[in-house]
Amino acid sequence: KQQPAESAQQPSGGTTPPAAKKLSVGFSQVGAESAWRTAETKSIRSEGEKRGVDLKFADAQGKQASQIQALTSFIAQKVDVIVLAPVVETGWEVVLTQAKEAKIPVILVDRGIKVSDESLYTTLIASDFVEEGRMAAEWLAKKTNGKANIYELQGSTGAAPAIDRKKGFEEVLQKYPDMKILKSQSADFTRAKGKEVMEAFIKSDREQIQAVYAHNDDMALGAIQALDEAGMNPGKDVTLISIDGVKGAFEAMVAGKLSATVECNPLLGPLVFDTINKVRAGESVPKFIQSKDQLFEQANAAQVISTREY
Amino acid sequence: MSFLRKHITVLAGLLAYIVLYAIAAARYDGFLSLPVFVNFLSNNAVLGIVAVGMTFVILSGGIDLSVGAVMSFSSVLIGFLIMDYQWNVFAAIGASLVCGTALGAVMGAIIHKTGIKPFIVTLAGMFFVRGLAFIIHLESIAISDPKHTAIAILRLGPLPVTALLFLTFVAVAWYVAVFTPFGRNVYALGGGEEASVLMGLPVQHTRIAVYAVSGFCASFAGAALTFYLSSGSHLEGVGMELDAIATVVIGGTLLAGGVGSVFGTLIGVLMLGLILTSITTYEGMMSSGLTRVAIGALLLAFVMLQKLLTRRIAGAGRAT
Amino acid sequence: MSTEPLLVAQGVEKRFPGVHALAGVNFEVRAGEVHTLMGQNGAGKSTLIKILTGVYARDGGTITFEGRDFRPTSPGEAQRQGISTTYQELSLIPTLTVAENLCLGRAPRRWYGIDWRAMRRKAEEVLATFDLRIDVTQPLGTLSAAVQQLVAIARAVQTEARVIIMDEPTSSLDAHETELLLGIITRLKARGLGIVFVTHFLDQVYRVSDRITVLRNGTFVGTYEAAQLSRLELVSQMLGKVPEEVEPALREHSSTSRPAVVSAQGLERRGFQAFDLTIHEGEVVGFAGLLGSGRTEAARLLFGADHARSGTVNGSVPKSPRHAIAQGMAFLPEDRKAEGIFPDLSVRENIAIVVQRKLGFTLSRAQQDALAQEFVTKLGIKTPSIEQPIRLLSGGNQQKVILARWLAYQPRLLILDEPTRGIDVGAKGEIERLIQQLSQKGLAVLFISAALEEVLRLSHRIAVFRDRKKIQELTQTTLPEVMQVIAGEETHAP
Amino acid sequence: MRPKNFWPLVALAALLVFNLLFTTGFARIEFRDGRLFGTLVDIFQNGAPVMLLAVGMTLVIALGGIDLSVGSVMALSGAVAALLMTEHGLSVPMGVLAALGVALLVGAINGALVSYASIQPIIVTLVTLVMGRGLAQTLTQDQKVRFEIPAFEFIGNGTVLGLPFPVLLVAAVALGVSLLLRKTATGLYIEAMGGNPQAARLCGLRVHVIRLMAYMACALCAGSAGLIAAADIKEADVANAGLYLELDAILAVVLGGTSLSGGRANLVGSLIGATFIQTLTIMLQMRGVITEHTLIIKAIVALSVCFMQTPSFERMVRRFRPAEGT
Ligand SMILES: Nc1ncnc2c1ncn2[C@@H]1O[C@H](COP(=O)(O)OP(=O)(O)OP(=O)(O)O)[C@@H](O)[C@H]1O
Ligand SMILES: Nc1ncnc2c1ncn2[C@@H]1O[C@H](COP(=O)(O)OP(=O)(O)OP(=O)(O)O)[C@@H](O)[C@H]1O
Ligand SMILES: [Mg+2]
Ligand SMILES: [Mg+2]
Repeated sequence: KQQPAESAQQPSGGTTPPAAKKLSVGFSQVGAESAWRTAETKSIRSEGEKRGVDLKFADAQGKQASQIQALTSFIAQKVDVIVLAPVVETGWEVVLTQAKEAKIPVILVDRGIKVSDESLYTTLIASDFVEEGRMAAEWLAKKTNGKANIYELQGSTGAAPAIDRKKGFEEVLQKYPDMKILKSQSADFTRAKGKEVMEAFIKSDREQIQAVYAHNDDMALGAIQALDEAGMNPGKDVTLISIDGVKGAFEAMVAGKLSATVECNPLLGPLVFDTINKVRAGESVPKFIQSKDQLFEQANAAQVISTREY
Repeated sequence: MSFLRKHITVLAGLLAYIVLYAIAAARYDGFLSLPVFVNFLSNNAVLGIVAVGMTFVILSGGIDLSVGAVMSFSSVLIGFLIMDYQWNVFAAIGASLVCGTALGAVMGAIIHKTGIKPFIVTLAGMFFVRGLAFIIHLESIAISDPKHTAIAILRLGPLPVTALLFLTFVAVAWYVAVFTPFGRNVYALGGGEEASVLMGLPVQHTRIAVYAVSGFCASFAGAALTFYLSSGSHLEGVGMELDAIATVVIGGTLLAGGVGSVFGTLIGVLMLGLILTSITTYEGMMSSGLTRVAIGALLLAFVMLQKLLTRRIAGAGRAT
Repeated sequence: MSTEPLLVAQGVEKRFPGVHALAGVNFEVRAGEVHTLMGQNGAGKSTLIKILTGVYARDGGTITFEGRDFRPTSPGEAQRQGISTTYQELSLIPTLTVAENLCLGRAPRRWYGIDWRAMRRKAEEVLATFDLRIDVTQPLGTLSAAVQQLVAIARAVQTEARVIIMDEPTSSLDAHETELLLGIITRLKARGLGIVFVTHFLDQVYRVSDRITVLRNGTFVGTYEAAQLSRLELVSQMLGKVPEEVEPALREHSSTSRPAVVSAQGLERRGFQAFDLTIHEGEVVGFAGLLGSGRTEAARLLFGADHARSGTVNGSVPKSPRHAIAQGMAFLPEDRKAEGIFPDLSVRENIAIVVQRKLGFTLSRAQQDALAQEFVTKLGIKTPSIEQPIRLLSGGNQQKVILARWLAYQPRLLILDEPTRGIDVGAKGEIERLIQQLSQKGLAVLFISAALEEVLRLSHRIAVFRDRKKIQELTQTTLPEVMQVIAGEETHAP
Repeated sequence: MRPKNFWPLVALAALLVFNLLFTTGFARIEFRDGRLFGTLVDIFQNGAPVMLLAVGMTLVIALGGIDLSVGSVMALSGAVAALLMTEHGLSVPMGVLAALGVALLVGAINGALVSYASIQPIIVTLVTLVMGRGLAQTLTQDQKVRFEIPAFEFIGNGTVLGLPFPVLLVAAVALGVSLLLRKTATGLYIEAMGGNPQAARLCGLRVHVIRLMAYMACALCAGSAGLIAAADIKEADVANAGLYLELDAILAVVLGGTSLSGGRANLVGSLIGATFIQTLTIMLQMRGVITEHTLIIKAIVALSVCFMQTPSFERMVRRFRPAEGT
């Protein structure tokens, strides 16, 4: 018989629980739709194992309702801490109120939520998607001297990273009148779609394509393949920048095909568990812990590539 | 015919559900408690309300793939009207119900008038409505409105408002299916369209009404979703049509139409909820892949068990 | 007797792609008369009825009902106006209960909605008038074709209609039920209703008809007073020629010395008593019995269509139709729509399929065409082309196509369950002659028909069934004798 | 009577003509690096997976069934092939065979459950849809499997005489299946089963076996499609490969005029349907139409093409152009 929580005792505020009891953490993950996502899952899981935590992992298969179910059952199982990677920003009030009533601290990872009462969660550990978009745009402006015809490959329609990365990027473009997004299409964050959409762009506007901005690396990698097949030198004739910084992107930069990538670090495991320990020890933590995002170019790609795990 | 024989699939489903619930209760602590069961009801209420509408469609021999999209659309519309236009909650819900019902009725009319298969019409409907929802508002909308919140936290005894809505829908739908001429016409239509025409039943009205009902249920589910999530969401409806169809069919309703019941759907919804929750949350440390494999396997096990029980009960019934 | 006409159709026209189904047909029904529509298969009877009741829209002509112009857009509307119909192809809902099928659209209501108990009582009452005492809460689809037909008739009769139309209501009924129905028709007529009746049985025509209208190939031949039209005249009007005499004699008892084609031992299933049966080369064995006596069931057990609990056929357990076919058996089922036709496939494909299966993958298109053409000619199947989907053929012609399917296979034993259902007199004669010819050439035939005379005329030997049990085999018998055996101790009034 | 496939062809032709005239770059075809290059080629190359799926789906639908699991089978076969070739060092032909074998196995499970356990096809294939992708994720441990194996990539990207290999593969499969349907009795059996399974049994058809084979054939098509999809992007993306493609495949089959209630198979129609969908998609991408509008345009166009094949439309046409010659 599985024992989700040996004692019915509730963890209260700052008191450390008896040493005999394993720390139990419920982690509600969005799903496994991208390399980035699975890297994040792996990081949290392996860090949990390393620290001997009883980690309950719930894959929501991309559905908020499943996440809420997961949270309610975590609450029913009386876990010590809940870690939530929210699939969307809205709609968390009710269930987080329940968690608060049960005195279970909630730590958000990789994306913020919109709630009227900030005390519903303890802290947010994440990257800033809008900032990523800004960084990409600034770099591109510098690289092309503020003049470029840009083709954008968007993430899934309506998804928060897609919306924010577009927003940040466009914000910066305002400053550069000669940088224009000529076409922008959703490629669902996937390599196959990225390739397909890029092919369509090439067929219609071959001569005008100067730069490509992809909301994630997978789509950029697909686009590179399409450009290669069309005999248009990616990385030289066409400047490509994308976001995430997965291993494949570094390989492409080393090969001179991808121009730059903005890292959005998924390896949040250590940071998450450090924060959990702080919270349980009663230390105060900031409301927003930004994980370090960094821009990598072809020049420094080769040094970093060996350290890439995902 | 005995009660047993007549309701055999539903009873077998219920029995199979109890067996699986018992296994889960033996395996996980605290599973066998009222709050956990209530959680099943409220967590699956949105799907359940959609599935109730879908039951009528499938009983009539049709199918409705647009429900998930209509559900999201209606939740987004409600959020949009409340937040961007400061509409009253009830007015916003009313508007979304009108839209959902009208969308359903239009699809029903297209199906009836042109003879295009429901699968295609409602698939097109799904694309259309999803596009429409994005046009209204690209992002999901958080709803913070005192009246809305007041409703969202309503409870009747242990039952939260979404669970309450779900049970009400089941009860009303059961009544409509069994005691009203409309309900019986739906069964007749599914049992034989040509025969229904020749028997002089109002086939056109019935068909249009069936899709309108489904649209109504889907948009009501959208309203329930806003209470459940306090937001209008694009994401929740994706793939919901398949879940809804699955719950209806594992509830014993024949996809060919004419045979089935609303209670079967209730069991189907609870069953799917049980499988998903126990696998994804109680079973704990598993990979996403294994989660899916386990969900599929359990679903199959349930269907097989139900088949087996049906045969057993039928055999026993005939012998006596 | 003759009063004002209720329903009058004049110069009705209907075209289907490739078929001029009705060309200027006149027809009228008066209150208090039984008006029979006669014609060969595909003459246009059902089409006329469907136009009268709003299933099809007419291409031309006028129809008046009670003096007013009548243009129903749906059967429902025709019903509300007072025309109640049973169609040729069963038009009930198999998944609903018997009671609901009777009451659908007019179920007894109370303040809370449909009153199920009252509905059941009403259904039981109505069926009692047909001597039918069945559990009305079971799904209709589980009952035999005959019972379903009775339910359909009961449904049509119980309404407040002024005209009742019945398209071949007796085609799957037995003598007893037919008697009851004819009695009911007489009573309805006395109440002043106008009744339109379609049948291919001449006896029934003369039992109840006041007038007869004959159609031939979609054209109107004439309307006659039944009393003034002899049988021979009627048939020659229908065929357009004087018919050849059908061999009337009872057949000689053939010698059983010829080898057995099929011998069944102790075939049995739940509720059906074990029976033995042997059929020899060149022999025609008839099954006789009342509705529900188990003739169909016995034949299906023999063919492996239903699963036998125990017993053997030709020394082995009957496994599936496949095996039976491999042993040279062929089976023409009684429910044409549910078990016979492939609705969307062409006439050619419907005929070729069994032969095709026998030959594996090898039948060429040209061979299929030849095969289909041969049987279309041989059986006089009326179709615009062999590529016509079978569902667009008239009922009788569909039946012929399925018969052709099995004849083409050249079986050693041909099981025919109600093969003459819905087939016109001319074709019936043809088929009987064909059966005789084939059996002379050595084909064994198992023949089931509700028409006892037919069974007697064709069979060398008759097996009688009662209450799902084979009671007796008769050779060299007479009609009264068979009827007595069928009925058991208490002799039935014929 | 109009010739078979008249309206789907008209719709496709109309779409193509529109694009050739109004979409820049659509008409251009070049010969470069030993291969044909242009949008018209892309339509077939990118559409190849859906076309393959549509071929298999036509068989299953004609039989009166449906197969929702094809997308997951794609992911599974791609993952199996990629894993075996990269981590287990299998040769390309062996890897391909193994992947197709796994696909066949899924098809056999589908067929057996539908046929022998008589569970409704939509439930059975929904279960395999969920489990198939789950299995693929488990095998790859939720990771994408990247590879650089030129011989395997050839399946997705290679050319023979300037034509993309996937296109040739689709042509070969379609030709094979259509010969099977037309020149042998298979087509007749499948359509008969779809039209009236009861009657089919009484005619001595091996109903169970035929059903089993149809689902296996469908899964085999899906497996091949999965290989193409993986080879094309040099990675097996278990989470996204074939996602929601079952709907595209069904849509293609129906646009091509095969009725979902079974009883008739129209292979050419399905291929036209798949081509139509892909043309529409590429057109919207090339014209830079935003996603929200894409969805609505797709809905309206799909409905219109289906409408063109209904009797009501036929009647409308006749009314506008009153019978000539009669
Ligand atoms: N929907 C249809 N489409 C095309 N042809 C049709 C259609 N319905 C009937 N027909 C044709 O019209 C003709 C008349 O058919 P109808 O069913 O009226 O004959 P019937 O006199 O009732 O014959 P039976 O005695 O066999 O029932 C037949 O040749 C038939 O093939
Ligand atoms: N599968 C079955 N299970 C239980 N009872 C059955 C089954 N099939 C038939 N019966 C019953 O067995 C009886 C014999 O039916 P059958 O159809 O063989 O009669 P029949 O003599 O051919 O009469 P008819 O064809 O005129 O109705 C009927 O009462 C029928 O309801
Ligand atoms: Mg007729
Ligand atoms: Mg019978």
